[in-house]
Amino acid sequence: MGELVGWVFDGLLALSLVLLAARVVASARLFESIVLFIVFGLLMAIAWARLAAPHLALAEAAIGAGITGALLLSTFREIVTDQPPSAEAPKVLVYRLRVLMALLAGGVFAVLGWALLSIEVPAGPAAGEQARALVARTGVDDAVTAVLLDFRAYDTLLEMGVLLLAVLGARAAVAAQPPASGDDLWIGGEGDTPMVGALVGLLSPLIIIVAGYLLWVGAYGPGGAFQAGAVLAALGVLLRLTGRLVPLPRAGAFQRGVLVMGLAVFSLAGLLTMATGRAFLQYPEGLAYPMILVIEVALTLSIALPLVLLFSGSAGIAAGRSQHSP
Amino acid sequence: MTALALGMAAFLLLNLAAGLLRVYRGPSGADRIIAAQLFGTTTVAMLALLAMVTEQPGLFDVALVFVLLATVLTVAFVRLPRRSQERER
Amino acid sequence: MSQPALFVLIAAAVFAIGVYGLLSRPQLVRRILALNLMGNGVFLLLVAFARRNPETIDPVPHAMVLTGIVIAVSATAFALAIVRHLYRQTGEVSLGEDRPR
Amino acid sequence: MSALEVFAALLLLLGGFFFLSGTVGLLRFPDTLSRLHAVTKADNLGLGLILLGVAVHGANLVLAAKLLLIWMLALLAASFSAHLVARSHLRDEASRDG
Repeated sequence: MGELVGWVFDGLLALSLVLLAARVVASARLFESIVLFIVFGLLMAIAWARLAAPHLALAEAAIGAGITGALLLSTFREIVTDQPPSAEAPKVLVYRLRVLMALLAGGVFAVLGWALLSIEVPAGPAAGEQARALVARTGVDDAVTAVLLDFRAYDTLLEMGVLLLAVLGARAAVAAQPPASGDDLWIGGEGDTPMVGALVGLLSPLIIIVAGYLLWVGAYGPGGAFQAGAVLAALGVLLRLTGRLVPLPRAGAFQRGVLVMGLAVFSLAGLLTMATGRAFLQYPEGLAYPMILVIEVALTLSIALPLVLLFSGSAGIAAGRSQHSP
Repeated sequence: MTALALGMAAFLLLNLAAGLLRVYRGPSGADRIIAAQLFGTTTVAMLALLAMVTEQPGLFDVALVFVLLATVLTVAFVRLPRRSQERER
Repeated sequence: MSQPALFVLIAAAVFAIGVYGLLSRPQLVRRILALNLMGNGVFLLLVAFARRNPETIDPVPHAMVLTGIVIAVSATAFALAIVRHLYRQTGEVSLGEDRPR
Repeated sequence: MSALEVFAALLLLLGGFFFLSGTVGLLRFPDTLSRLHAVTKADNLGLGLILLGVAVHGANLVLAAKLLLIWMLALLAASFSAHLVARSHLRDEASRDG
């Protein structure tokens, strides 16, 4: 019985996801597309839950609810114009070609996926034992955290590089022209109500506690630097939106330090392991857990700050003035 | 109990899909954001049910993060200029 | 059909819809949304792959997708920053050859 | 099924009913403010009942505390969001008439 209902649920989820994706693309209004994309993110979290990937559901929750939506709406706010929509229908041939391309892409994707699924699973107790023994050696109990920070630490190291590059790129785009004024619309503006101060005062400490909790719990289960960093970044977005953080044209030494900290600490750990005659980022036995912990704390901050800066569209941020004193 | 909780989750998903009609119809941006808010609450309820059924306690933390950050979207929405959703392209 | 197979099908459909959106909607924010849809399709494929044997869930694809989600959001933010910049410079939100004349 | 399980099941069903009424309100009510009203109230009651049902089923104090926290935060978020969206809607209406 339970299995059948599970199938019904997955089927409904499949239909909803595909319907939402189609409407995101087809909707005539950009605002509607943005809202639907946010809802799509909610359902992706449910899909991760169904696929037994709570780490990803957690990341989706923090990034989808806290960052993507605000990012899209803020862009929408800037680019809205008075021009009427262009309702020019494409030529039939062009339209058919587009549909054909999409179908081809989807077909190739499905075939590749099918091939991927038919790869033999290294099943049996032996493979499981081996994997568990490897994970246990890292000092963390959680397999995904172990993969991110030990077995495939290169990926994570390079990811920090990508984040830094995105911030530098955005800064280069912004440097040509500072953000439009009127950014402080919130403070003293029509949106300001005493509720905002109360909400920020109540939520901020809670969000910081939850970020710390996620970082700590990452050693045992779903959580870790990525999720904690994303939750912290969402707090930054909230503070930026309510005028508690204001953009700066230049970042101070401290913020620059935080931006490169994850990359620096990670590389340093790698060099240290090499200095002791091991491979790059092959932690010494027994020291793996403390090293991973230090790296994770650095990563959390170095993930949160770039995301906030990218949202803010400025080189730096500073605590702003608030009308409602705490 | 498993079947009932999963069935409830499926029912909530159907509710969500029906609510999409409001996002389609609008008419105002406020209507669309209200609907998104409803879907957020529905998602939290579904996550709690799935956490119970599939015994993944980590999903409760996901629900926690969702409710913690639910206000970010509305705050971003009310910053939009007046009636902007009606003169977009 | 198994559960991973169903999710591979969803992934393919979402990916194809993303490709169509990328080709048919010149507005740049819409293109970014379409690219994100394609990315989500790939993520779904990888995670369905990780679950092809429900007893042993493979953590490596999960870690890869986690990295991917963070990179996708930073790339999206970067792309949106460029769109905003383009709009401030030219008042346009699509690229030259795509603009309605 | 024990009595506790039956109780949990009833709570889940009741919660589902409130979600349904919230959706009906969202679709059927004539104007934005009444839709806001319907959704905010009915949904958070439904969420509370479902979380309570999950807590009863789990029969675990730490879990129950976490679920209570989730519900409290959901109520906070809902009241704050309703307030802000209603304000912004009234502002828009005023600018349309004026």
